[in-house]
Amino acid sequence: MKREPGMKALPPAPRRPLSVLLVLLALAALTIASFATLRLQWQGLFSADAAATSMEFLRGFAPPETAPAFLWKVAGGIAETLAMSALGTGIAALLGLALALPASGRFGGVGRGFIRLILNVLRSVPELVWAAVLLIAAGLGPFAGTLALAVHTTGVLGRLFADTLENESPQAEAALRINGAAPMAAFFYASLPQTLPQMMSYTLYRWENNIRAAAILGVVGAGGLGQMLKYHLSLFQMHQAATVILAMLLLVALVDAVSFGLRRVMTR
Amino acid sequence: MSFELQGVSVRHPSVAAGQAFALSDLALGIAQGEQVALIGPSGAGKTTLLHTLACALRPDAGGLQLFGTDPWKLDNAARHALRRRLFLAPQTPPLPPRQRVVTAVLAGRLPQWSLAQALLSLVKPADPRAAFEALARFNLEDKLYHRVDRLSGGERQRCGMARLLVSEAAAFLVDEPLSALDPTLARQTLRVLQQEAKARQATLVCSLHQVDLARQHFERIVGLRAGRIVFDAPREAVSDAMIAALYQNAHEAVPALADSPTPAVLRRPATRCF
Amino acid sequence: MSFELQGVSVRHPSVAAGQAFALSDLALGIAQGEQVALIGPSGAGKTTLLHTLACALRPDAGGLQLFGTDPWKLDNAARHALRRRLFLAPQTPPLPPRQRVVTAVLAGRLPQWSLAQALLSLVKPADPRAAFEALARFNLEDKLYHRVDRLSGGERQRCGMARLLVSEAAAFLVDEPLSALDPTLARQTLRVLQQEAKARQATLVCSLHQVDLARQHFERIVGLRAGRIVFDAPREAVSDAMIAALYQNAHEAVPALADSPTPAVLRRPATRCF
Amino acid sequence: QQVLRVSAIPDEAPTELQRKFKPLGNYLEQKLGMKVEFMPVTDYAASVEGLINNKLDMVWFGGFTFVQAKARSGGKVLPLVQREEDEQFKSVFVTTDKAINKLTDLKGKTFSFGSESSTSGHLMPRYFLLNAGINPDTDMKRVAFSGAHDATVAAVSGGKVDAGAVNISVWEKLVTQNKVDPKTVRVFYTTPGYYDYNWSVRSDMNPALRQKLTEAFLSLNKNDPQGKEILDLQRATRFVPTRPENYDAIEKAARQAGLLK
Amino acid sequence: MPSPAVSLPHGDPAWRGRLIGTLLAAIILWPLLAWSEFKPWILLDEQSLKATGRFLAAFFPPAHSLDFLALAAEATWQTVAMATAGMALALIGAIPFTLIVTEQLSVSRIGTGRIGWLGRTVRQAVRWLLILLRSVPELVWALLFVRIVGLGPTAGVLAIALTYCGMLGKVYAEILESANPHATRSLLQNGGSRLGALVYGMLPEAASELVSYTIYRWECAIRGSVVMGFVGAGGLGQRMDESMKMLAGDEVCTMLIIFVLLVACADGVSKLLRGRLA
Ligand SMILES: Nc1ncnc2c1ncn2[C@@H]1O[C@H](COP(=O)(O)OP(=O)(O)OP(=O)(O)O)[C@@H](O)[C@H]1O
Ligand SMILES: Nc1ncnc2c1ncn2[C@@H]1O[C@H](COP(=O)(O)OP(=O)(O)OP(=O)(O)O)[C@@H](O)[C@H]1O
Ligand SMILES: [Mg+2]
Ligand SMILES: [Mg+2]
Repeated sequence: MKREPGMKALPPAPRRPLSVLLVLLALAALTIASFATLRLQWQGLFSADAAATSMEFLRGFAPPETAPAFLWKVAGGIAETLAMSALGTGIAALLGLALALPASGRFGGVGRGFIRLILNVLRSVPELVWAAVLLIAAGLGPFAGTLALAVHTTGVLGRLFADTLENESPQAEAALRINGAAPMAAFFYASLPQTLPQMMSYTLYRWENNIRAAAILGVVGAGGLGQMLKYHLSLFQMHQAATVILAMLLLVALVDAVSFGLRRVMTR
Repeated sequence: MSFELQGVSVRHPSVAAGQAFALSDLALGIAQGEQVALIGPSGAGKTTLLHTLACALRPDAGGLQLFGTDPWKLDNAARHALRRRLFLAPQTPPLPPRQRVVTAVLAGRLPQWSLAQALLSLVKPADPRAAFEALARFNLEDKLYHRVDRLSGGERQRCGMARLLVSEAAAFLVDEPLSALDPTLARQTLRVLQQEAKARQATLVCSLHQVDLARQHFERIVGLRAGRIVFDAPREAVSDAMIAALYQNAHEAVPALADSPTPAVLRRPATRCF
Repeated sequence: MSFELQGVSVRHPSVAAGQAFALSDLALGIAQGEQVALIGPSGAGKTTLLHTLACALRPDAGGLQLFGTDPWKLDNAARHALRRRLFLAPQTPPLPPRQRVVTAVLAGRLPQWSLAQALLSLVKPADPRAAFEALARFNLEDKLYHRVDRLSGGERQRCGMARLLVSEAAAFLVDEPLSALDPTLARQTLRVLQQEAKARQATLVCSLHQVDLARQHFERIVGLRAGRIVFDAPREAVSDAMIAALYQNAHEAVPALADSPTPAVLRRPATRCF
Repeated sequence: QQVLRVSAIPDEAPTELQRKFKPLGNYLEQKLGMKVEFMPVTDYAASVEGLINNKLDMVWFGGFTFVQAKARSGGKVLPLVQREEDEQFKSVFVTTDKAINKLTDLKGKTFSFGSESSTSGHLMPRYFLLNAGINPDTDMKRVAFSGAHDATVAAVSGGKVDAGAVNISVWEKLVTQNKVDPKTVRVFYTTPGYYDYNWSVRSDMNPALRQKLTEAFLSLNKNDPQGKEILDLQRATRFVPTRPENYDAIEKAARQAGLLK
Repeated sequence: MPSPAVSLPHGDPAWRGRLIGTLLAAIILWPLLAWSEFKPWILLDEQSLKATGRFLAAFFPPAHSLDFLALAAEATWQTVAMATAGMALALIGAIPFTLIVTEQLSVSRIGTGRIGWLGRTVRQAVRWLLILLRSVPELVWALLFVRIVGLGPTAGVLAIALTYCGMLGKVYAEILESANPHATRSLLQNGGSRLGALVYGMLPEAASELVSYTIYRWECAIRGSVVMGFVGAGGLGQRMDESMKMLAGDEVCTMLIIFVLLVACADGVSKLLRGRLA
């Protein structure tokens, strides 16, 4: 039976909400205002000697220092960096997950607001300030560095995890809860497996960041690659700095590969 | 009585007040241990009704009694405790991809488990034998340790049914359990559901599109159309004409409706999307 | 010939080499404009076969010809261009939640659109009338501007079919299009699909669990079981016994199989999950 | 050239530096007849790179940073003037630990320097430690770089570092401002004097301008109100001319300590 | 009712892997704890608590002299402007890189699960470029840009743009990969173009996550102090570092409050956009 749909009036399209448009316009205005007020000077970038200057700068790094004694020091730095960053990030991931549950509104709006405020404060306080506070609380050494990383990263991961949980489609968890499962159990059986790859990726990405974290670790005398880099760059010892940068690059690539591999295993 | 509805009207949370109800003014009573088939055209409100029975949707009006109490008069904790006695198997089983069949099935036990048990079972399945036996009743035992996103459509649906079997509910609300199954398997699955309900003295409410199966296997049939109960009768009383009427008008006679614009078309949904 | 398979064997990418094929040694030819029903028990490989025909799975062995060329001998771009002439409607409608119906339907036009058109259509639907008319053929025109996650199961399925209607493919591969539809609507939907295929001279391959519908509406029926073609015959030649045999053994006779342990159970899947 | 771009190593807060610089900048604008702009940085290395890459014209360097700039530019940096005090600058070693009374007591202790590029907070203390037979990298339990003299004092007085090395002028400032209790935190070693801070320019600067700059600094005088304000802010009695050779000792120390290669 | 005819396959095939994984993790954890001298109890030491308390007491009351507030307000705008400009430039680079790297959008992957050699090579190259961009420390970028464009905000904005381009590109790609691929895959299988599949299949799923992350990065750019301070570009982060080094607790406190307010603002925008856009 053939119907004549053309006879039927096409319903008018619903109006779009203005708020999104307004926010987008505001963001565009902010961007334009930013560029306008900063008085950026691009001519330096496109001038003829920019390329020559950068080449000269880069050439300063070659060749990287390869004296065995120095390589040993770098190896020590790698170990220390890995230990601090892995432990700091691991602690932060656990705490962040614990805080993300209330922060994603699972225990009501008040809890959400309060925990989000705490998370905001945790990550608004820069690592350097945490380092100073923890230097006083825990003394010099990698422990203070680890904690400084952990505290700041908790704020970051807590927020990212909470957003991920809020963005996730809730059907699977709702199905379990309708059948009477406790909220936490339903979370572990439905939402967590759905969001785990994303959370894993954020955690590993923060780990990368923490590997590079430099300033804080120097302040608490924790050493590691970041501190070595700052030291050698400050003293214009470019060859040594080059070795440290290469080591960092390797570590970051390693974490990137781990992230890639885990994601493969988990999402394929 | 397992379920008792009086003048229940339901609107989905996203639908603005003042718009049409998905279910209007429903009256229905289902005794404990009864087996009821729910039939009706697509969009009639079958899923909505099952969700209402499962306390997953709050009626906007009318009285709902569940095992003799009004769940929406209880506090949250008590209502949630009540939900343990129900099992709702949704139309498309929302299983997290990458979960394994054994975990997905054992999730039916969650209401009975403590959090520690639940977590432990994620690491090492608590009772793989129960999951295995439940799956075996649907010929799916060989997929026990497979990932759910690597199952075929019918296998996934049976996985959802197996979850029902391991649960300890006293009322099963099953939404189109046979949609992705072949005829033989559909019959087998329905038989298992009915046997299980009978064995535990559980109530079974099952929405179906297979009218013949509904009429063969269920004593009582409820016909739903446009949010209202059209008939609610023992199977002997359901005639072919009633069935034809239930499904007929909504679609076949549309050209007739088309002349008078349906209000639904004029209604603007309050959706926000791109 | 639209499709021509010779000795095709297929394994899903996640399945380790050496394990059983999901389709083994299939031979099948489907002429342009032909309409074929694909039936078989759950897990038989219907979805897998449709994916293979749509170049969405690469055969591990055998020759596949699509409109006279072997797609897997072409380079990526050419093969992708070939895919535009096919439309695969998956078993569960692939609709992102929160998308609006009109957008989801018009996505069927994507292969024909330039990027600019596609982006523009997100802001202001390019051809809402086309979507409206496609939906109207499934009685869904009043949901044009609704969000897809607020549709009922059957409505969502019809939304997926409407996408097929707006596409410009020359071959429709439809995976269980009727699973969530009531009998009347199922018949109507099938009719629309067949009319549309006929009108465009398009090939239609449709997997179904409704054997009666398949036998009523399709000239040619292919029976699939355990990854093999059991029969491929005009409908007159398909007897009830053949149908019974197709569905029978796999499930009903399980107790008989039980004595000899099936290899599938002993096989450990190489899955990695939590 | 219309603008004289000036900066300073951030051994104090750049805001503080900016405050200190304001009257001096006005004074120089008067004397030179050109605009003077102060560009604060938070990293020592940036001021060095800025000067030798022609992005800055005059910088307030420490002794060590001057030596670095000279080495990195191939000798194209000239010191103009310095405070009288900078001819005999000193560092102090402070501690709260009663058991620490001389440099050799620092073996196996934790210790904090200031910034890596600081003369008085790192280079000279390290040099004198090495002379006393203590290699901070191997003989001490742990070495930190607090980044600033004030922070070093805070770490020591908080009891979280056994000892630290600071610039004598910052130490005296903190004591007079009562920011630190000299009874709990005490100085146990004061280094011999060395040449420190100076105002440096590139050697290719217009000689007339250079001449004018030098004269402007030298003519600052505690007797007139403007001069007094400037000199007080700079914590100087007066400015005196200086020469590159004054810093040869620092350069030698830096090479010995392995900080300059 | 047929009782389960076949016997339960003995043992969970994943169990051994999990056990080994746990053991390995425990074995790795030990040296980590040792190297980082993990002794949390010293935090509870009475003297430490007292010292921390004294230190934190200096944070109150927050600095609120007019001079300082004016300075802070100027620094705040500078910060916001630099962060916004840096992010805008970073996005210009990050978006195309994301599209290249995301495997779910690969056409050659359909049907085989493997990506063609050309795709693989290009992807790998871009991945390395992204690694390079984000693992070269900010200090090195800063040193380079001081040479090229001199001190001031230009160098800071450029350094943000380059580093953040690397981070955004990577994380965006991972977000897209984590989204439910069903809709995207279906569009691609029916002959849709990569970008079509992206906007019609992926973005509706992933837009909210992308917005969350972008806003978070913007926050980071606001806090980022290393480069800003280095090139003398000013801004809140730099002021905060200075005040911290000088132990001016009250100033630190005021700036922390500004940070928290800015971050809360960003959170609000993020929530609004996520609710509406997706
Ligand atoms: N989440 C929702 N928000 C708003 N409206 C909804 C929602 N879900 C369903 N509806 C609408 O409510 C009505 C009843 O839907 P319901 O899902 O109960 O139908 P159904 O009988 O289960 O149909 P089907 O057989 O197609 O599954 C339909 O018109 C549908 O569009
Ligand atoms: N992604 C996958 N990875 C591995 N195995 C799969 C995958 N999808 C399906 N299979 C397996 O391949 C076989 C055939 O599956 P297919 O989906 O083709 O069945 P079907 O005939 O469509 O069944 P149904 O009617 O239940 O949809 C089944 O045994 C199934 O478990
Ligand atoms: Mg339904
Ligand atoms: Mg299928």
